[in-house]
Amino acid sequence: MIHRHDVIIIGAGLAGSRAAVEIGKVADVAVLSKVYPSRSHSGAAQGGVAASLGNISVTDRWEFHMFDTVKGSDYLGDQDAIELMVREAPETVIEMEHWGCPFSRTEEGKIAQRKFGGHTLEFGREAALRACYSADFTGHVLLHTLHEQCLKHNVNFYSEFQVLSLIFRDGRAIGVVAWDMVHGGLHTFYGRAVMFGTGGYGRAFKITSNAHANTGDGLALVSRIGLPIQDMEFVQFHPTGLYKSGILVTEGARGEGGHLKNSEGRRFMEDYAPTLMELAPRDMVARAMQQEIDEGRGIDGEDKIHLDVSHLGEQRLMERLPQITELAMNFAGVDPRVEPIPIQPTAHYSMGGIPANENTRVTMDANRTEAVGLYAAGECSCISVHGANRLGTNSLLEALLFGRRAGKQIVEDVHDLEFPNLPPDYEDAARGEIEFIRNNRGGEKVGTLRGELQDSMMIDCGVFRTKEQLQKQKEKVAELADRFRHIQIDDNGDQFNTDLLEAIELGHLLDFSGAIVEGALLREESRGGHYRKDFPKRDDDKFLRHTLAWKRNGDWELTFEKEVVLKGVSHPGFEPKERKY
Amino acid sequence: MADTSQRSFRIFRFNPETDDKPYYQTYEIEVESWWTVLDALNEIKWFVDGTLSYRRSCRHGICGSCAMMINGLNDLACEKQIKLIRRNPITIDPLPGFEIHKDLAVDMDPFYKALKRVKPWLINNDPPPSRERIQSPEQFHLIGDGIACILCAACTSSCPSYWSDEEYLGPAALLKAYRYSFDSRDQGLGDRIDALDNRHGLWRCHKITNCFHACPKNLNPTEAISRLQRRVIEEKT
Amino acid sequence: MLSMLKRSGTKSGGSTAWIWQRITGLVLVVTLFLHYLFLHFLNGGTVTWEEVTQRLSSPLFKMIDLTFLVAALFHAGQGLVINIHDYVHRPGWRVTLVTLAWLLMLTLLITGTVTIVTLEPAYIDQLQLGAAQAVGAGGVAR
Amino acid sequence: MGSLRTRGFSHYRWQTGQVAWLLHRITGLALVLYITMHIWVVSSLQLGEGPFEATMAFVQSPLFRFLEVGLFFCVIYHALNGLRVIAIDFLGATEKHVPIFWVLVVVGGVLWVIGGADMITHAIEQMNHGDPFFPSLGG
Ligand SMILES: Cc1cc2nc3c(=O)[nH]c(=O)nc-3n(C[C@H](O)[C@H](O)[C@H](O)COP(=O)(O)OP(=O)(O)OC[C@H]3O[C@@H](n4cnc5c(N)ncnc54)[C@H](O)[C@@H]3O)c2cc1C
Ligand code: HEM
Ligand code: SF4
Ligand code: F3S
Ligand code: FES
Repeated sequence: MIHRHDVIIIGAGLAGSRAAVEIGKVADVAVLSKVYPSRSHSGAAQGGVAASLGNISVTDRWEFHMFDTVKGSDYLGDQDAIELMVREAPETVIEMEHWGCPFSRTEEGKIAQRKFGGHTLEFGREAALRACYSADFTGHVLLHTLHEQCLKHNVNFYSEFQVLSLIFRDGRAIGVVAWDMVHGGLHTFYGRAVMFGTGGYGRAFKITSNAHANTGDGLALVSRIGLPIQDMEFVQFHPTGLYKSGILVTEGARGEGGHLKNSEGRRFMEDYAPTLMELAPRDMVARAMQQEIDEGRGIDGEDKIHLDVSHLGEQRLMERLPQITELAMNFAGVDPRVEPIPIQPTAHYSMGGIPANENTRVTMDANRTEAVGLYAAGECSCISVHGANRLGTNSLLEALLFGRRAGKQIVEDVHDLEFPNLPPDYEDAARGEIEFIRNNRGGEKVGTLRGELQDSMMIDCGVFRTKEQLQKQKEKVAELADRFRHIQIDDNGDQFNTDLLEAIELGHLLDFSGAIVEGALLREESRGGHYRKDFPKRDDDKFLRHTLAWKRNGDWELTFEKEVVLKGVSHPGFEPKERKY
Repeated sequence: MADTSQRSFRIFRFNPETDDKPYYQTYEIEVESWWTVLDALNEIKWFVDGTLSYRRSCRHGICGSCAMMINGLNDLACEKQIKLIRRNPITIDPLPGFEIHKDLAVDMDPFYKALKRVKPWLINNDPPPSRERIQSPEQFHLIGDGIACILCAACTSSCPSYWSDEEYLGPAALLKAYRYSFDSRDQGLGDRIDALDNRHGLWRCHKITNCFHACPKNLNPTEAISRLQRRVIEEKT
Repeated sequence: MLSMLKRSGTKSGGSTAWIWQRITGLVLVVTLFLHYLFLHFLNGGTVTWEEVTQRLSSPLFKMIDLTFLVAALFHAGQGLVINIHDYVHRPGWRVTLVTLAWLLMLTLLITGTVTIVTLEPAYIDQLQLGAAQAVGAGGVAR
Repeated sequence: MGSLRTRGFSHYRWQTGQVAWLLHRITGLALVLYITMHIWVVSSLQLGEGPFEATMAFVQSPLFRFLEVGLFFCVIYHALNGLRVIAIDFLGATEKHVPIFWVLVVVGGVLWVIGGADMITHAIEQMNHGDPFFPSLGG
């Protein structure tokens, strides 16, 4: 079946929904999502969304936020985009408030703000209260508010449609082909503009805070039609994942005063970040924890650390961190009011993604040549406001804000863009993939391959990396990709066939995992979320550059030609310095 | 430290493409001590029988995908610790009251349509101030249950009134109506009243409280409905 | 009552019925208590003609019984409508049944009111006399 | 395509609230039935002492005494649970509705036993008197 809409948005998380609200007011927009919109993973975000409102830290200014973001990114972030983001942050958040988003409040009734790792006043002098929050379900209320705005504006949702391929010809996006998850069958959507808001790729790792749906589909789709993906090796490991399940314990738990302790019961962060302690940026805390574990100071000699919030008292816990108390009880069987929570680093955020510029237009090469009619925002994009490492609460902001920018940009562009013609072979790639998976009888199981991929990525491409490990992992990924050709699924039906869809997602994971590993291998330095034990220093001469990875003839080709933008739009920019807290 | 045990799962199966009638299929698997029901379903799907269909995404109780009936009561599979369930086998059914797509996946469209009927968005025709609208912490807490709802449908699907009247808005949509109508920034009760004060609206609630017990987020839709009922009565007199 | 009848068949409303179901419920708690008290427990369990007519000759008791009657019938009718709305969704059936329910209540209301209002020993005597004359000496008396 | 849904009434576990509601509904309907008969019967008052006493003898026979015990149950349960529902409606009693239910079971039970005993005693006395258990009209 063929559907025609002015604008096709893939993904109904904060990025996709925010764009849809903007566009829905003036043009015919279709939003495709493989889960019901309100179930997108944005809803899992707990801690907050950054904006220098100055409701509590009254001296807060966007320049401080910009500095923190640039420094947090380990100077790999593009400062023009960062400046736009931090400057527009307050109005973006206020706008959500006007749409009814419920935020926790200060006594005077303003939006409450809390501390979050890496956010400071006066360029690092003291911690800033910058994260606007709603108890500990900030992402949830933002997502629902946006979804409800979409309902108000009668946005066309195609829920439970999984996009399989992007139709793209001669630098121009035409549409996408999707699978109707409920009844089966291919549906083609085409329009003047196509936007990706498909979220992150944490599911490449075994221990992850990400949803099952976060399989980085957008990245695979884009790379399959010959476009590059950027900075894939930068994966943020969050220090506080629940032991074994990886489910996130919000950084708010540390923001509210939680302590990290090793097997000796000591707050070991004083050895790593004496001023900020537990509130140091995530990558540092995660590495500190991993090091404690590697050196045998994990709890019970296992790979876990204790997060202690019991001293905060029941009332504060119930008031500020109700969800955490529930999570710890449900998933770790501990009562955080009286005992410490066992945690371990968990793959949390994907800095890499589809390269796009500050107007969210997707770019196709190191010179930032724009594709026509193709946009990306949110976690799937790499506009590079996070560079090598994202600060907590900056990604909800990114998704909202660049979703908004995408919406405005598309509204501006859409009337200059003609409806494209569907090429005759528009469905072939998707149909081929479906048929291959359905008809193949090689005996390899999705669960097995995916398990092996996630295990090995965690061990050999995780918090710490070395050349040997990465080399090994490169071969592992190749081996798994090879075995994927013998994939066999059990379910051959049309109706709600998640077996088929999981196989397709596995194909995506295998695809871009290659780019992660290869980027990590070639980037012989340590920066932000990427840490090479054999190259523990940052190397600005060689690597103050974005990684671009192209999939060509089944292999990944990487370059480090894309320059980092070191100047803001109006701000002179911050010179790279050593990142210390 | 593989702390495992053997459990059976008796799972409702139905594929409208091929089956005339639904049936139960029992799977025996090893479960680890920290697993939830969703982990067990995943184990079955990934390593035993790929044809089993169900919904899941976040796997930590926030997206609302995995609501289903576990031993006769609606719950979130991803939040239900297996070791806390004494019955064996553990019986799993789809959410009652909805049409079945396949196995444990049901058609949620009616649920979302009901939601839309209560106009779930802030209605306020005054021009917004340049900064945020002021709202006190108490006013924020008043709508706390409403904003915490994850739209999992466990409540609506457990409600006998919904079983007898598919067009009944149901507790989830009513909780949403409460969340907006009791928001200090909202002026929209008048716009919602037609949907609420209706044969399929507020008055179909007989305070059966299945919804209250089913809600995996420990929310209280019953109380929200009561408050809305009172508010609508006030509005009408 | 007539407006009730109209509303319960149509799409809108239900709030009045809901609140009155509660109010009449509370009224019924009181009146039903009195009713039971007098008819079952204070009289040794046997209801006699004399007692009843005696009691009903007092305007206070008349008022109580009338309140009881009206409240109970309104409540009962509304209770039936609740059930019809819960289970009967075909418009034709629904409207028919709702109408029938209220017709029944109306009949009962008239019958009951007539009974209560007309029950005065003196009045009854007259009536009886008339009846006896009409039917003849054998009459209705035992 | 076949359409199928899991039926709640047969599959969902019966919990206190649902039981309380169903009983409320059944007793309510039973009361409607009763009140219809009752008004019809009492209307015979207008016909004077004779017919009234005749009807009364009929409905006050031992059989009806026993049925009245059932009616009394309906009244007590429906009234008390009605109050419980009103408490949920107006007093925010949802969180405590289960204990409230048990309180009303106890209170209602006591009332029922006291009142019911009274009714049964009467019935037995009547039967000792030689009143027929199954009355015939006009007897
Ligand atoms: C546990 C957790 C806590 C977090 N906490 C915070 C926080 O406190 N502060 C903060 O700033 N950030 C936080 N983040 C990060 C932040 O939530 C995400 O980066 C952000 O929400 C991403 O939004 P998005 O719109 O880009 O993607 P998502 O919300 O992930 O949405 C992706 C959408 O794409 C759709 N989609 C994907 N693939 C396909 C396909 N093939 N076909 C059709 N549809 C598809 C999905 O259905 C979904 O609708 C957290 C993340 C996690 C995992
Ligand atoms: C004694 C005091 C009484 C109280 C406190 C009371 C209370 C209530 C309440 C609150 C309801 C509403 C339930 C809902 O909306 O779900 C109700 C329903 C009902 N009542 Fe009563 N009631 C009383 C007496 C009676 C009597 C005497 C009758 C019969 C004539 C009666 C018949 C009904 C019926 C049929 C319903 C509908 C029940 C349902 O379907 O849920 N009630 N009652
Ligand atoms: S009220 Fe509770 S049960 Fe109902 S949809 Fe919301 S979270 Fe789910
Ligand atoms: S179960 Fe249903 S009847 Fe009311 S209290 Fe809950 S909505
Ligand atoms: S999987 Fe998201 S709520 Fe269970």
